[in-house]
Order: sequence, then C-alpha cells, then structure tokens
Amino acid sequence: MAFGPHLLLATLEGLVTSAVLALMALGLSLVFGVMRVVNVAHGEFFMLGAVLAWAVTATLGGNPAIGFLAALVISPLIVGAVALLAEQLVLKRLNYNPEATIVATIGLLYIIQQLALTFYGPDARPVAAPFNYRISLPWFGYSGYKLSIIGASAILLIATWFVLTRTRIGLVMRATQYDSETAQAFGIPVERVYAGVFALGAMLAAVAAVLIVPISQAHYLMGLDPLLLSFIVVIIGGLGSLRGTVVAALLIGVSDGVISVFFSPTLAKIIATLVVAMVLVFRPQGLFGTARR
Amino acid sequence: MRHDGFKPAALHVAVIALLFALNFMLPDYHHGLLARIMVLAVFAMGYNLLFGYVGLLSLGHAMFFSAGLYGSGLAIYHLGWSVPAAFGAGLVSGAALSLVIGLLALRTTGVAFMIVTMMFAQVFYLSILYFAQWTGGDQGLVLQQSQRLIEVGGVTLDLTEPVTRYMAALGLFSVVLVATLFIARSAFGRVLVAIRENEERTKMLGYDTFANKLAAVVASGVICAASGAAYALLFGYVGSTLASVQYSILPLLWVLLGGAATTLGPLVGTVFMYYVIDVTSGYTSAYMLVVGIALILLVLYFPKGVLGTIRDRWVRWLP
Amino acid sequence: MMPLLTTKGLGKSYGGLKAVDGVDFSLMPGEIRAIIGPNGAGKTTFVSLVCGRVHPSAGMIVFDGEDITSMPPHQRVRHGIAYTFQITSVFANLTAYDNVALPVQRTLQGGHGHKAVHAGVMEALARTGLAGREDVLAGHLSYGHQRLLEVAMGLALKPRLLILDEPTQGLSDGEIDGFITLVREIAGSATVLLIEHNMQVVMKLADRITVMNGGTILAEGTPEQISANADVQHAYLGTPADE
Amino acid sequence: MSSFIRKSITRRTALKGFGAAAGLVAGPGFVRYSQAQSSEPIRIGFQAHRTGIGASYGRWYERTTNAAVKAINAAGGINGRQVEIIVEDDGTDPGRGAEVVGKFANQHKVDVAFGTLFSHVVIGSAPAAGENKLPYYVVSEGHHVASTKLNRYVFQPGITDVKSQIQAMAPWIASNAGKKVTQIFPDFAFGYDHRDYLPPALKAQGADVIAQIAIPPTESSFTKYFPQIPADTDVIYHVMVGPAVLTFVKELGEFYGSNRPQLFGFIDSLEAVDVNSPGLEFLEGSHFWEGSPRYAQPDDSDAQKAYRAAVGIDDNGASVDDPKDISTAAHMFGCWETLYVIKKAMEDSGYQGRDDAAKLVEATEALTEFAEGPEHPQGPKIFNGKIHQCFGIQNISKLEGGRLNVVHKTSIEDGMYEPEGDYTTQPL
Repeated sequence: MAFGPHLLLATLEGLVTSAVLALMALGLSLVFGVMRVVNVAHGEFFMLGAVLAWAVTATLGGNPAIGFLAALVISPLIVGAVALLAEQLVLKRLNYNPEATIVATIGLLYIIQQLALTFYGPDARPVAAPFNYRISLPWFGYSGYKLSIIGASAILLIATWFVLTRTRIGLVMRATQYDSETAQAFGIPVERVYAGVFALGAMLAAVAAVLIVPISQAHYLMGLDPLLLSFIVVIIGGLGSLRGTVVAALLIGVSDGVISVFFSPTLAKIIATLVVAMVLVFRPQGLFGTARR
Repeated sequence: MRHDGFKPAALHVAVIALLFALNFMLPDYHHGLLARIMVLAVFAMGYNLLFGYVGLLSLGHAMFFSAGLYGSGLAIYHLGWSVPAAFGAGLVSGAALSLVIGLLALRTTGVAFMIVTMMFAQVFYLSILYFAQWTGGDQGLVLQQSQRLIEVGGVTLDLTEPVTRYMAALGLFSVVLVATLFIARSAFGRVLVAIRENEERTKMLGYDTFANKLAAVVASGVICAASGAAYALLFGYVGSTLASVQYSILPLLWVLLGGAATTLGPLVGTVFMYYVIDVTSGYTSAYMLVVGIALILLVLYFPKGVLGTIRDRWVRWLP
Repeated sequence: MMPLLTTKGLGKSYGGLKAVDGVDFSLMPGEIRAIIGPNGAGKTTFVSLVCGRVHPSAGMIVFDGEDITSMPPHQRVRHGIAYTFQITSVFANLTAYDNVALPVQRTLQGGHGHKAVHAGVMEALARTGLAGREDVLAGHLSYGHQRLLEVAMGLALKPRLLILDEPTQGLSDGEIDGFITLVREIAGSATVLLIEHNMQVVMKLADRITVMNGGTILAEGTPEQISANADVQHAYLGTPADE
Repeated sequence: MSSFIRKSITRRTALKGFGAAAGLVAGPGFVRYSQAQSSEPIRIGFQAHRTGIGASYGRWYERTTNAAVKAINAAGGINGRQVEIIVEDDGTDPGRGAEVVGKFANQHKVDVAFGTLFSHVVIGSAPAAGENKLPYYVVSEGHHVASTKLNRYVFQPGITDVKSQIQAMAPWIASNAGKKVTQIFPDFAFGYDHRDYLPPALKAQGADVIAQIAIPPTESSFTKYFPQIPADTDVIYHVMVGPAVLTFVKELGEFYGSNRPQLFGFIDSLEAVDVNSPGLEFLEGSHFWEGSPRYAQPDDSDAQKAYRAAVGIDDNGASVDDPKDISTAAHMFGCWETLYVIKKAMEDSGYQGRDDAAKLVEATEALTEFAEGPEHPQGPKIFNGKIHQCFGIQNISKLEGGRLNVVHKTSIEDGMYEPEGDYTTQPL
C-alpha cells in the first residue's frame, strides 16, 4: 500500500484507540484528581463493563442495535453500583490513604477478575455491533462503527466537560479536588462527592468498554493493558486536567498507530513507550499540568 | 534505633538459625518451596529498601530482577560461563541498569515515578520479546543441570540438588538480610528515612538527596538482580513472564503485607502470600478471590503490614 | 575584615511581583544580625535565597569569598550555611535523637562510628535543653521543644552562618529567656542571622539590625540607630506591632 | 559450605535409607503389604491452566483428561491399579508451573506429571521435572520437546509438534492455495516456529513467503498492520492466538471486504470460539489446520465417535450440555492419547512406584508407533524416542456453510524431519 493511505489508516486506527482511551483515562483521572486515589482496579471496571455488555446483549437477543443501546445504559449503571459498593466498604474505611488504597484496589482487581472467570468463563465472547457498515475507500475498507466510536466518545467527553465546568456538581467536584478540607468547611459533603466520583470514574470505564466491545470482544483478562495505557495518559496529560487527558490520549493513541507504520510492531511499541517515558522524565508534571508540590 | 543492638541482632540470628534448622525438618515439597520463597524474599527485600526506607514506590522492579535473571542466564546459556561468573554478570547487569534508570527516573517524584518505572520495565519486557533470538522470547530458556554446577577446590556443588539449593538460597537470603539490617541502622539508612519523611528538610541538612536516592536505587537494583540471578541458577528457568508487570507488583504486595521498612517484613509477606495461594489453590480454583479478600482485610485491619503493626503496637525495637 | 556574606543586587520576582528587589547586603563574621520588617517585606524570601531554597532572578551571593549564587542548597549547607525553618519542620516520625543524629553524622569528620555520633547528638540535645527527651518522637514533643529541636539540628551542623527564621514564635516567656542565652552562646562560634518579630528579643540580641520593606532594605544600623530612625518608625515600628 | 554438603548427604542418605527399608519390607514374606501397595492408585498430576491466559484450553483439557481416566479405570486401570488425577492450577505462569511440578513430586507424590499446554509453562516447569526425576508428559504442540533443549524426563507423545505440523501443511498450501504467501503471526515464540519453519518448507514446494508480519503480544487491534500485506499476496497464512483473535479476523474482513486473498490459518486462533460468531463470516471458504477435526466428519472412525461421546462433545464440537460451549477439539485429543501412552509405558516397564521412574522413561523411549484405535482416536502415530516426540497425520479443513469440513489429510511422512538431538544420551 502506498505511504499516504497507509498513514491515513494508521491515523484512523490511532483515533479509535484514542477515543476509547480518553474516556477510560478520564475516569481514572477524575478519581485520581479529586480523591488522590490510584485505582488499580480501574481496568477491571472496564472489563466488567465489557462482560456485562455481552451479558445484556446475550440476554436480550434480537436486534443488535437494541441490545447494544441497552448495554450502553445498563452496563455502566451496574459497574457504577459495584464501584460505589467498593468505595463504601473499603476505600472510605481506609480514609483514602494512597498506599493502602493501592493494595486494596489490587485486591479488588483479583476479586473482580476471579468472579468474571468463575461466572463468565475464560473465553473471549463477541458482541454484535449495533450496525455493520463498511466504508470502502479507494485503498482499503474501514468499519463505519469504528468511526462512530470516535464520534460517541467526543460527545461523551464534551458532556463530561460541560458537567465539570458548567454545573454545580462540577463546581463541587472541583472545589473538593482543589482543597477537600476547605470544601468540607464550606459544607460540601466531601464523602458523598468521593463516592460519586469513584462511581462516575468506573462508569466512564464501563462506557468505554461497551463502545469497544463490538470490535474487540469481552475477555476476563482484557483490563490490564488499557489500565497501563490510561495511567500513562493521565500522567502525561497532567493530573485532573480534562484537556490534558484528551490531548494525551490522542498523542498516545495516534503515535501508537503511526509509529507502527515505520517500525516493526514490537520495536514500535518499545520506541513509543520509551518516548513517552522520556517525556515524563523531562517534564514530570505532564504536558499540561503545572508544577505541583 | 540507638539503643543496644542486641535484641534485633539476636532476632535476626534466630530467624536465620530457624531457616537453617528447617532444612532438616521440612518435608520435601515445603523444603523446595521455602528455597524459592527465600530467593523471592530477597527480591522483596531489595524492593523494600527503596519503597520502605526511601518511600519511592516503583512499579518496575521486575526489570531489575530480570536484569539479574537474564544477565546470569544468558551468560551461561550463550557464553558458557561458570556459575559464580554468571552470578557476577547478573549483579553487574542489575547495577548498570539501575544506575541508568535511577538517573532518569529520579528526576520525577510520586505518581510520575511509579509510571516512569513501570514504563521502563515495559520497555525492558518488550525488548526481551524483541530479542527473542537470544532470550528465547516469551518461552524463555532452560539452563541444564550440567550448567549449574559449582566447582570449588575439587568439590562439586550441584545447585539442582535440593539441600545445596536450599543452603545457597539461605546463604543469599542471610547475606542480604544482614546487609539490610546494617543499612537500616547505618547513617545511610537514617538519611534514606529522612528523605522519605521530608526531602526538602533533608537537603537543608546538607545532604545531596539525589545522590542518596540514586545510591538506594542502585543498591535496591543490585539486590533484586541478585535474587533474579539466583532464580536463574537455582531453578534453571529464564523467561519473560518474570519480567512482566505482575512481577513488579508482587514485591510491592509482599512488602506491604509483611510491613514496609521492617527488615523481616519482606520474608513474612512472601511466605504469607505463597502459602495463602498454595493452601487455597488446593481447595478451590478461585484462589484469586481468596487472595483478593485477604489483601483487603489486611489493609483494613493491618494497614502497616504484619510486622509494621506488631512494631507499632507491641515491639517497639523491631528493626 | 572580609564580610562572611555579601549579596549584590539580589532579586526574586514571582510573576510580576518583586518579593526581593536589588538587595545589597553584607554580614561580618561573629555578628548577630536581626532582619525585621512588616509581613510580606521579603525577609523569608531573602534568607531562602541565601540558603538556596529559592533561586534568585537577579544578582549574586558571595559567601566567605566564594560566589555561591548557583550552588545547590545542600552544598551551601556543607559550606557552613544552616537554616532553621520558620514553620517547624522537624522529622515528626523520627525520634529527637534521630533528628539530631542526621546533621551530626554528616558533620563528623572521619569517624562515622556510633559512639562519635552518639556523643555529638547528646551534646547538641544538652545544649538546647532537650536532654532526656531523645527517645520521644519529634512529633510528640511540645511546640516549644520542637522549636528547640530545630535549633539543635541547626547547631549540630556546626555552621559558620546560622539563619534562624522566627525562632521564638510560639514560645513562652520563660522559653524565650533560655533561647536568648542559647543564641548568645552560639554566637561565640557562629555568625547568626535572625528574622524576628519580637522586638525585645531583637533588642537584646542583635549587634546590628537590617530593616526590610517591600523587598528592599529600608535601613540598617545598631539597635539604637534603628530605634531612632524615622523611616523605620513610620514603616514598621510606628504601626502597632502587637502580633 | 563443606559442612552443608555433609549435612545434605545425611539428609539424602537418610531418605534413601527409608526407601530401602520400605523395599525390604515390601520384599518376599511381606506379601500382604506389597499387595496393599500395588492396589494403591496410580497418581497422575495434572498441571492445568485453570486461570490465566490458558484457561479456555485448560477447561477442555481437564474434561478430556477426566473422560480418558474414566475409560481407563473402567477397563481395569493401569497394571491393575486405578488411576487418580490430582489437579493443580499453574495460573498459566511458568514460575508457578515449576512450583506445581515440585508440589506434584514432593507433596502429592504423584507417579507422573502431565497435561501442560502453554509452551512457556512447559519450559519453565521442565527443570523442576528433571531435578525431581518426575516423568513429565506434556500436550503442548510446541517444538520445545523435540528441540532436545529440555531434559530426559519431558515427553510429548500425544500431539505432533508445530514444526512438523507446519512442514506437513506446506505441500497443500503450495499446490492448492497459492505460491506467494504472507505470514501474520504473534511476535512470540509460538509465532516464531511458524516464522522459522514455514519459509523453508514452502521453498521446498516451489512457493515463497513474501512478507512476514509479527504482531506484538499486547496488541488488541490489527488494522494498522494490514497495509504491510503486499498487494500480490496469494495466501495470507495466519496464526493468531489469545482473546484478540476474533478482532483480528473481523478487522481483516473490514479491510479487504469481499475481494480477499486466500486465507489459510491454524485453528489455534479459533479454538473454543464458535466459527459462526458475528464478524467471522469473512472466514467462509477459508482453510484451517486442525489436529483433530472439531466437527464430526462423515468418515469418522468408530474410535473417533466413541472418543467424542466419552468427552461429551456433539457433532459441532460443542459441549453436549451447552451448544454455545465450544471445545478445543484440535488439541485436547492429545490429553486422551497421552494418558494411553503413559498406560502403555507403565505396563511395558512393569511400573510399581516412583523408584521405577527411570524404567518408565526408558520404556516410553522404547515406544515406536501407536496404531489408530480407541486409544489413539485422532489417528496413527510414529514416536521418536530419541527426541521424545510423536508424529501424526494432520487435517486441513475448509470452513463452508458454518462448519469445518476436512478436505485433506496429510501423511505422517509429510511432517517428519531430521532429529535435532538425542535425549537418550543424557543420564537418568
């Protein structure tokens, strides 16, 4: 294939990766920014979202579009409820101590993974896309559904941005993020904000999973790689910065696609990882964060 | 930690003596398992030096472990080096890698440090796959029994023989344990703790905190590499799984369970995790569930790990 | 005699705000110098520049004849500049003993032995009146004792220049008297640069006083000269200073 | 250190002493005890991938194993003793795998270990098997056993290794699918066997590999690699494994649409996956290697039918209890056949207990061929005792009308190659 189309394809692929990554990383970033909690189980919320999407569509049967839309609503709600439960039972009692929450969420990771293995099984299972439309370009064909993921993600991101910056809920969250003690003093129910943020973060991961599952199947071990990538995005983007998270997701997603044009795949991964690591080393506050101390 | 060093010293001698005595008492399976646990406890102790004492949470220590693993393993497999030379190669690999990683990663702090170390470890892991021609990729390499013999003045030590292996593991464990105790009680150890507590203040006492942290990263890296090298030599397998991210998280878990910044915590944590998995996997294949719940309960009720809690509540002198 | 510390045109600005602006300052060996001035006068920023916690935007710093402008803070400490923090920042989770052992073990030449460290620590604790409290976690000490521990740590560095940032803040009257005695004693072996709001302490201790306002030096002189200075009266002493 | 060695000798000699005493007791005059011992079950340690990436396979390996043991026991067991399976999960992790083998040898005191699939677990566990002198029969299809890089206690008598499979595929590909082949394979060892052995095998048949595309193991989307497929490719030879494989096929479909090159794949990609899953329509008409056919074939032998019934799979290769639960039919027969090889070798050597491990190894090495039949339902096999590896026939199936129909069976000779070493020269 000629260079131009190849690059176009790689960019499209990168954009799809970015779209999903941005949603997932945003969830992690919110939890991280507002609660200062490193949620290692975030990838498992993602996995749970995908598995539930399969369960919903398999139960409903019938038209894939209806099943998919139902999954898009039901799956994040259940995942959010699970997250809320975990928050109330565990994280809250740990006073959100950073180290303790890392261990606790690793424990959560094991539990969710094992439950998925026991009740869902070890196989990768597909979910039908709500529509199948292949866009025929002169050089190659491309999935219309994949392009729609980019659109859906953009809409969700804008909605989140709106909530964060233009609503009272967003204001309360930002106040808590800025200084939780002062927020508490001003009568903001910090504990409820934390619970809400943790659930919301998990729901964003679940939404990302439902969007991706028609193109990548549900599997009980699918959470780890997106988790690692999201961590990277969150750090590169700068803590709690929505714009930074989106730009970093674009950077990581697209560079992953484009670098693969020039190098053998594994070498491409090595180079991409190394480049991002070096960015962090020489700009540890992230691309958009301001130096914090 | 200025009072008489007798009790801690006696405790450590007693632990080593107990492990020595267990050689003659344990049934074969537990004997073999304990040898493995001691080697991995060394990994945990190396991790603890950085995480427990300096407060630097790395998510990439699998790369230091694997530097030792591959450094010694490849030296034997491709170059036919002797066991001691290969062990040395493992240590040198660990030292070199940790020096480079330390110089880069220590420019960052906090969460960025976690992520940077994790990414460097990922690069290391992918490189093992990329150079599969030499490393055996994900399948890894097997070191033959004949390659794992030490000739010492006419006597041949066979590292595949259970007791020799146990004693070699115990030897390494003891050396590192004593070294950790020594470091923890040394002037250097006091500086490391001060950096963990307040790095700015430590600088204002005239300490080059970067140099001290770098020294700690290298010391930690070398200890982890020693564990990796011993793993290759004693158990004969060198593979990329041991460089994957799980193996960076494991020492963190072991240390947190046993008690960060306690000298014996890494051993306690490693033994605990191993036996929880070993025992529960005998009853249910859902042992990950048990491990997960155990982790959460521990962190809820023993937040400072087993020995950390004991030190806080009962035994103040515990090092 | 050559000054121990000189600054030339020293400045620091944050954004547009000039916290310290073109300060020329010099300090003779053996002096006890107090810096006074209203809140926000740039006193703490100025001493932070001297000890290296803050990088200057302009000017240079010379210590004992050597340009230390770009020297990292820990090196300056090693050259003999010690700083005790305005906000108490002892290591709360370490014992008083360990707090003092940190500076002691670094300044010991050659002998890093436990005995030498022990002797040094006990001496520093005794000098600051903290003997017998060595096993207490620093965070469990009373506030006044924490301030003294801070001074003990500074002392243990065996500095040639000891910078004390509001050392008597929060101390009781009895503790302040003891403190004055201590600083006089310290001055026997080190130059002391003192930021202080308590004018009684300043008047009792200082050989000379520098008055800062708005990031610049307003006046400098003996306590008597400063008391008599009209500008100072207007800028500082004139306003009721009842903090 | 020297005192350690002396102690170590005492420990060993002490243990040996116990063994000798037991032997004396079990000698003539103590018939009752001896009988008691020989009526104890033969214990086989099954190293299972119950968790981790291999769990899909592990489940079916376990079912096949249980079915085979049931059949063996119903027919009187081995040497008149019943067979007992002890399962340990290795988490599909080589480190844990080695521990599990140690546990089998020393804790469970099994007679042999058996059943491992994933190559890295086999390689990681092999040293532990050798050091414990525990015969270790794997069902992995990797070339690692035949490469003679492991040790004398490791065998693969139930399934043909990948090198041989690939070699056997080459003539059919060259003459039926096309001469210009592009390979897509995972960038890890399983893929490397294909990378290394296919080009020479095709060359010998007058065809060429014109591009090799290695996909990193962590990859979850593939479209970006497809432009590297040369336009003049006749055949895409694909071997993907792991959960992302459906994505791979789907994206290939979206990329090419209806205008695609020939496709030839190893069913490893789709083991435990329904070929009628959404998105796989694209594979219709393409060909697959199968070790043992997933779908019942018209010419199935009685042995094959009996085997399928015993394991509990229907004509579509799915569980009889759940038609959506697809088996790993192309590989799991290896468990069945391996257990019968163990039985044969134990009977040949008059195996009594762990002390006979060496005899068991030699008896296994002495085997040369296995006839098709109830014990070997997949087909006849030749066994090379020097490299501990068997060689069997391979199937090429075409995916048509939503099922896989066998269109070609290779001969055993198609897959034979020169041995790379000789385990029998190693000490026991």
